[in-house]
Amino acid sequence: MVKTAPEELAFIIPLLPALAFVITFFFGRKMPSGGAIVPILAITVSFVISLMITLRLLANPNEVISQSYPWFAVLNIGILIDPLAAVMLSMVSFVSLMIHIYAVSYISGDPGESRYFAETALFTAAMLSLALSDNILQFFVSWELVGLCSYLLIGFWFERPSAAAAAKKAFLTTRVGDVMFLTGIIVLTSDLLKLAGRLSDGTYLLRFDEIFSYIPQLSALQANIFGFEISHLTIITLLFFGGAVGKSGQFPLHVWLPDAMEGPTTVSALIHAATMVTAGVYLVARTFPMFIAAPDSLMVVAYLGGFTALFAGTMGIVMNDLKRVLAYSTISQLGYMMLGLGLGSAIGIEAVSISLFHLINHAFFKALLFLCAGSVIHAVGTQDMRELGGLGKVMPVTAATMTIAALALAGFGIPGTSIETSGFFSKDAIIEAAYLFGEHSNNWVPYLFSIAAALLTSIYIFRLIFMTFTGKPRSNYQGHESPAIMTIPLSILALFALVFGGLTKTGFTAFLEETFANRFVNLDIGSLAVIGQNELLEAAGHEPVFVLWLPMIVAVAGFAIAFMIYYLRIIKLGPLASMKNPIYRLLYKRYYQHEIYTEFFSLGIVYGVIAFLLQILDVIIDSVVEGIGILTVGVSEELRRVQTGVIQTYATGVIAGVSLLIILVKLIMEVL
Amino acid sequence: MLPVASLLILVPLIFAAVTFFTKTKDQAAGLAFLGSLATLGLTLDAYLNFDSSTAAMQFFESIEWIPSLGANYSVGIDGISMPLILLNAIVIPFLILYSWKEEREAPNRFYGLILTMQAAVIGVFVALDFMVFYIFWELTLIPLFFMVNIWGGEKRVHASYKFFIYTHVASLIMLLGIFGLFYASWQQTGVPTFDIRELVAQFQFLGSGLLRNAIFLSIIFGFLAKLPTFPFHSWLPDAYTEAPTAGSVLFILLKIGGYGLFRISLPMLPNTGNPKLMIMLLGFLGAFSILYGSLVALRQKDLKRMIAYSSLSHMGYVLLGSAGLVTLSVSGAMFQQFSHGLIMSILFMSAGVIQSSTGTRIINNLGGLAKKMPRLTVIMMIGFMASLGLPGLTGFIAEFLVLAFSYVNLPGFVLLALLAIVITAGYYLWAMQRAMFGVYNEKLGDVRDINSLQVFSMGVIALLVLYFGLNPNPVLNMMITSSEAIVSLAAALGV
Amino acid sequence: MENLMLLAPEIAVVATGLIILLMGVFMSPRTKNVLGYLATLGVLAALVLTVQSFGTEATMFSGTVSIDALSQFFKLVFLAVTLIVSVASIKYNENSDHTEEFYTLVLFATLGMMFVASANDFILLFCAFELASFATYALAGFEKQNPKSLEGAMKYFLIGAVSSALMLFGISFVYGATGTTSISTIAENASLLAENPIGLVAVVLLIAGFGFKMALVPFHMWAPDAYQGSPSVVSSLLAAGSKKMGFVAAFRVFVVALAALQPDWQFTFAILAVVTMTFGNVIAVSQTSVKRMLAYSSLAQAGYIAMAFVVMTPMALTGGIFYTLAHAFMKGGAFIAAAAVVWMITTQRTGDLEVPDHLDNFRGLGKRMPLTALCMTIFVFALAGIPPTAGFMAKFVLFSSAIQAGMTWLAVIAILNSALSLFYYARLVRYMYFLSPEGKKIGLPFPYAAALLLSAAGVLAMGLWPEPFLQWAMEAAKVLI
Amino acid sequence: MIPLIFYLGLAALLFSIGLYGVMTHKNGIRMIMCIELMLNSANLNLVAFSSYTDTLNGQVFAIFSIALAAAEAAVGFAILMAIYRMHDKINLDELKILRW
Repeated sequence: MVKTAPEELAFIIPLLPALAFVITFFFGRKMPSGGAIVPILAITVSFVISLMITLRLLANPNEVISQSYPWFAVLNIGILIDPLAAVMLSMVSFVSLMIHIYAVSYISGDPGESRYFAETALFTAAMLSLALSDNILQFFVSWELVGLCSYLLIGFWFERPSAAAAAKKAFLTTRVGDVMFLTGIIVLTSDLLKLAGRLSDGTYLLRFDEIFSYIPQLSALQANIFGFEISHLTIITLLFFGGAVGKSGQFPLHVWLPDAMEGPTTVSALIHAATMVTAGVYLVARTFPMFIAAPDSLMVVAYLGGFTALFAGTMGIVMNDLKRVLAYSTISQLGYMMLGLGLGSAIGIEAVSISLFHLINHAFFKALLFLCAGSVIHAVGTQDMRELGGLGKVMPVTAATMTIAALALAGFGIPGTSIETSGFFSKDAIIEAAYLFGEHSNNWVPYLFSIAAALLTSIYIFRLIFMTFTGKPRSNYQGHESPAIMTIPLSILALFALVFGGLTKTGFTAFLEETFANRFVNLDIGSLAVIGQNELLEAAGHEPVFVLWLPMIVAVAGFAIAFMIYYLRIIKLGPLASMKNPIYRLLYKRYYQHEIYTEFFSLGIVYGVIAFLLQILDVIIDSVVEGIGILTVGVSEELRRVQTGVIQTYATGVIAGVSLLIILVKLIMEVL
Repeated sequence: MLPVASLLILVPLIFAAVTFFTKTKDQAAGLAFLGSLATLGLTLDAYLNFDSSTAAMQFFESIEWIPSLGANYSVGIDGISMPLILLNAIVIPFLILYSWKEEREAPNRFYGLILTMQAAVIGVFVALDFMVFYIFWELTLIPLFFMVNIWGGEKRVHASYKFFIYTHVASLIMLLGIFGLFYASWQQTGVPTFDIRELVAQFQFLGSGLLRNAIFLSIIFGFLAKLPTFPFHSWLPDAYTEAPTAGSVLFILLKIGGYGLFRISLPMLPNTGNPKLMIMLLGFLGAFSILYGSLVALRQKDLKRMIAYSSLSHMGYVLLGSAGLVTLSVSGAMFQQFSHGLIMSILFMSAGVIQSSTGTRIINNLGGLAKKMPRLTVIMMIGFMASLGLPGLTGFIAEFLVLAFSYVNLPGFVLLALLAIVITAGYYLWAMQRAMFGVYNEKLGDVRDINSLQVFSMGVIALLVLYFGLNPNPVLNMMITSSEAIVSLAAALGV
Repeated sequence: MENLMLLAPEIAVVATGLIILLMGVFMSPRTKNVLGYLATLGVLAALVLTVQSFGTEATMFSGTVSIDALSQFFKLVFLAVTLIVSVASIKYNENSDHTEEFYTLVLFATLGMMFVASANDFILLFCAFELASFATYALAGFEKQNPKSLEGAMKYFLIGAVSSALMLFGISFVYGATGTTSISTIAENASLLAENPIGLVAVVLLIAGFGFKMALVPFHMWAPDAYQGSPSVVSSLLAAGSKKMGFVAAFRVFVVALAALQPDWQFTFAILAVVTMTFGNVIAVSQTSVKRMLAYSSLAQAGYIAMAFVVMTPMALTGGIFYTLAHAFMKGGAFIAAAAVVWMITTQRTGDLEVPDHLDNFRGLGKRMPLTALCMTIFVFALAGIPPTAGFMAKFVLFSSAIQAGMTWLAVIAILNSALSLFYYARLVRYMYFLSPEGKKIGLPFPYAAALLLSAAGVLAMGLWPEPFLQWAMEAAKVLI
Repeated sequence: MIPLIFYLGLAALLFSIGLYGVMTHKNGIRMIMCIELMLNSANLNLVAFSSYTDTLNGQVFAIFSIALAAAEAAVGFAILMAIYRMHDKINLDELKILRW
């Protein structure tokens, strides 16, 4: 195995988990722990191969793996492992591995154990396939498959009506985004078909290199929408971004993610924190050359990302459910990643690296947060923070690791030293980039968003920590520390959350910047930016010192507020945090999105009005058809009375017929 | 060399005739199963000997029949018909297995009708002469009529008549179009012929644009009503819903409307008086059917009725892809026919199981069935997911090809159709949530999971959905070859 | 000296009729069954002779009788019907004291029809027409103890007599204007009639006369009653045979003799055809007596055949002529099937005895009389025009000719009518196969079985291998144009 | 010589009387008589035309037709007799078992 070149093993990365799915699905019930060992082994191998490939790429960034096989028509399936994909692959397989190990204990005893492992294995396969796809269609296919797995896993406890509803909601909401993504692919396909004319054999229409090579022409195509001349490239990228919005829980399609917490906590950790939800970010990063070449697209990304970061934070501070707080936190952090990508309009390719850097770090600490939450829930059996408290003493490992994760999330660290958590590096990099962007374009909105969100982040995560682990138990429960099979993954992840950022900071950026300049694609991001009318910064500017310190100050401030309210309890919120306060109510009701989306739009407009009207139309069409039938039978019943049975009538009929015919024919002949 | 095309009609027909005379259920089902296996074997033989790199007719046979009218018995198979024959040949044996253990009156007739239906449908697919084509076309009505009429649900009588007469009217109007084509060509060439390909080729030389429009529209009306598409679909919900499961599946396998579209209408389309208008018309009907079907399905309370409307929605893709007139969109439309046949078979089989084991089809009266029927749930889930276009399953390939490549010519309609995708997901998931998930509805009593024959038959079809979803090439390639021939015709005329 | 061999079929029929009449006088009711077989043999011989004489053309007896493709084709139609009827009647007349009368009447009616087909002179035409009519009047009222039979016969007779008066009146005008009764001579002088305003009146009167036999609305009103009331085998003869006599007479008189007045009768037939087919089909929908339903369906079929006069292309005439043969088999067979059911009901004394041909009595026929049910299914599907049957081929040729002639409206009406008819035909099939039977299974007597199989064979042969029949019909149509 | 139109007029009148009778009378015998009237009016036509066109066909036809009318009446009366035996009356408007 050692002697084989890694690229020949690349196909194994998604294939093994897929095989594991088949085996676990059919035979898992007969194996111990639902056959958990099969996916764990498979993912271990995947992880090892991913890591080998990543290391080789690190050594020689030009050694990207690119293999394509025809799929159907002009489309292909293939493997592309460039720095971007390599990082993603390693992270996904690693986190997935950790969570699988953790889940052996977490899920044990559940009757659906083997189903759980089968589905997570399938998810991992799909996610890995998404990461290494070399064309947009395969990307979309995997994208949908991870969506399916998310649906199945959220609805894992399908007997709970709330879980079934949440699964449906998740699928449908992301489906809205998916349709936009699909529309983008469709527009792209038809544009490429027009531009390429007749296809020669061996070209794969939707492979990334093929797409990227048409960027200038695509950008030149203009469409007129409501009187605005908009470049096709902008349309396509915005539609792609629409998909990302759905999958990555960005405003306004974020509503499914908090509800998705109905699934097992391990699922939340794997899918709804570390991997699947980042697929949207990965999509934008993957097609970054298109985004940067498309006028206005990155601005939209930046604004929406920044807004989401803030918006989700506001809801995070009022939630009482342990996992929901984390869910909003995830949305918020994904907003940061999007913001980071959006800042590419100023900082170019560096945006991909800072965003991906945050993605990776986030994966570690957010997975950790969820697993810790899972550990708590596993031990206590409730996830309402108002019923928890004082768990720090009972579950020291969990408490410690969760605190580390919280510090990483809040971005604690001292600038310029090495006493820094992973989150600090990546989040601060984004905030700093936002500052640069503001300076560059005199547009400070993204920066303000990001700073405000940082404060909220710190408040809600420490609120969570204090409410859960400090003080006295607020209800009766029997807590205990989780078994080693759960705490070991926690510890490993905690280690990564602490030091990964610091260890890889420099190398990471340089590594990822190679993504679009290698033997697969060789693009000049600078000139693409010109096509997109984006002015890039000449060189990385120097931020004032306070800019470097501000995120840290904000984080500490957040910590202090939470400390005072929830630990020391010297500030009483009282009426401020009651339903009487309209702002609190607005936040607690999550901005009434359920009412607007589900009840007003889906049930009201779509189901109640449009579908209803069409159903009436259907009844009308049907009635016409039925009416003809009823009419015929009715006419028949009446008309048969003509046949009276009286012979004189018959004779009269004959004679009247003769007379009438003579008159009628005469008339017709005259007229003609 | 075997006369495969003729045998494909004859074998099921002969087995059907014998099946009618069997006495017991096992005899009938067994014999019918043998017959369908023989057909499957023949089909596979044909498939393996099939050259998918040419659009030419293969396994061609022709015997003079009514020379004074120029009608011949001529049959053959090409890339348009092969996949559909394959679909029929594959699903029917499993359909028989699926329904083997069900109790019903007159099983000999039941299975005999299934095989008759198979023969008739294959007959339509292989016919190369309008006379033969029409004969088989009409023949398909009879087994379905009785299927619904005898073994159907409560309103079976009404539904069967409605279906029978409605589609018969449509067929007759199509027949008028065929007459027009026949005489116009006779007048043109002086030689009467009913040869489909010959007449279609002659079409462009005929009379005025108005005449060609009239011929085209009346012929395509027959196809559209059979497909069916909005607004000619009124027969569909009743017939699909009231039919017994096997009947619903036979309806699903009745892909003759779409087949006619590819075989006859599309090659004629560029030569009509107003090709642009026709394309717009077809595109609109297709796209609107997709949206309409899905929105109306959303409001259905009855599981089978919902699936029926969803079928309407899906057949819209066939029309939209055809109207797209790009090689791959037309191939997508063809593939949609194939895929739809497989997927809907699963769905109707699932709905049938639910009805027979719980006694109701009303979605809100069900609940939590996944607990009691895990095997069914898995298969039904595959069906639902395939139907809502999940990648990796056949539905996606078809929908993607249709949407992506129709967009080249008909962007507006494609966008209209795209709206339906979310709604499709909506009603399927809603049904899944209400019927299968949640707390088990104790009122339903003790329900049993599907028996092993049903698991096997539905499972194999589900696997095929997966297989062709991952590797559509075995059927898609021949479709592409054929649609290239169709489209190049249109391209040559600058449409 | 005329070559009497040309009239061999007619001679065979008349000789058989006379022999049967004579023999019957000396036979006991038990042995009279033989007469049925004898009649069948005679008809069969005539049939063979007719088929053999295909292709000969001659005129005889001072140009009053013409032997041509048209006459021979129709003789084939009549003889085929008579064959079926006489086979079936063997059972009907079992142990009857009047067997010889029945068969003689049937054979003489056939003779009348055959001469109508050959008539080339109005005198012969009228006489032959009346011969066939009188014989069938008597046949319709053959069941003297059955009030329905008598009522049907009375209605048939009275309307028939009025119609023949109308026809005679019309003929007198034609004769007056042209000065001759010979059809071929009238054709030469028809322009005289065309200029005369009386021409239209003559045409309509003649149409009324023939329309009575064809049962075109509004001259049809006797038909449902007579078909329902008469013994089923007689209904079969009336619907399948004597109806065609009206058509062949009309072909001869209008298409050949009165070609100059084509616009007049074309319009008349257009109105009649449309009204007849629609009326027949619509009313048939609500019938519960199968024979009455078949009667109304017979109206509709007459309406279809009348399209030939409207379209008037060679194809249309071919279609019309082909249709008459197809209809002979379909309708003849269907009435025989009804006869079998009536026989079953009266034998088993179960079900609705008041109306023995009630739809309810057909319940579960597939189980009680499988062969009858199967054949009935073939017949009604053929009547509905479902392939691959004679009815389909006939409609195919006829309707398509309307399209050919550019009369799309007519074709559309006909097609919609045809679709409507499917409703009541399918209902009958549903009763036969898919409702549970109300009585025991019963063995089908051989004569009925043979007659049914004969007709079914005819229906299927014409559907599956229509070429020879089409050729004959085309030849016949050539005579007209 | 009496003009042809007089014969024709008379014939038409007779014919109309016959028609009227058929439409209005209920008695079977009267109806048959009316039909005879109609047939004879046609015969009158034929004979008149025969005389005016100098051909014999018309007269021959008339003779045939008279014979046929007799036969017709025979058949008709036979059926009527049977009806009379069964119902004891010959009012034909009461024969309406068969209708609709």
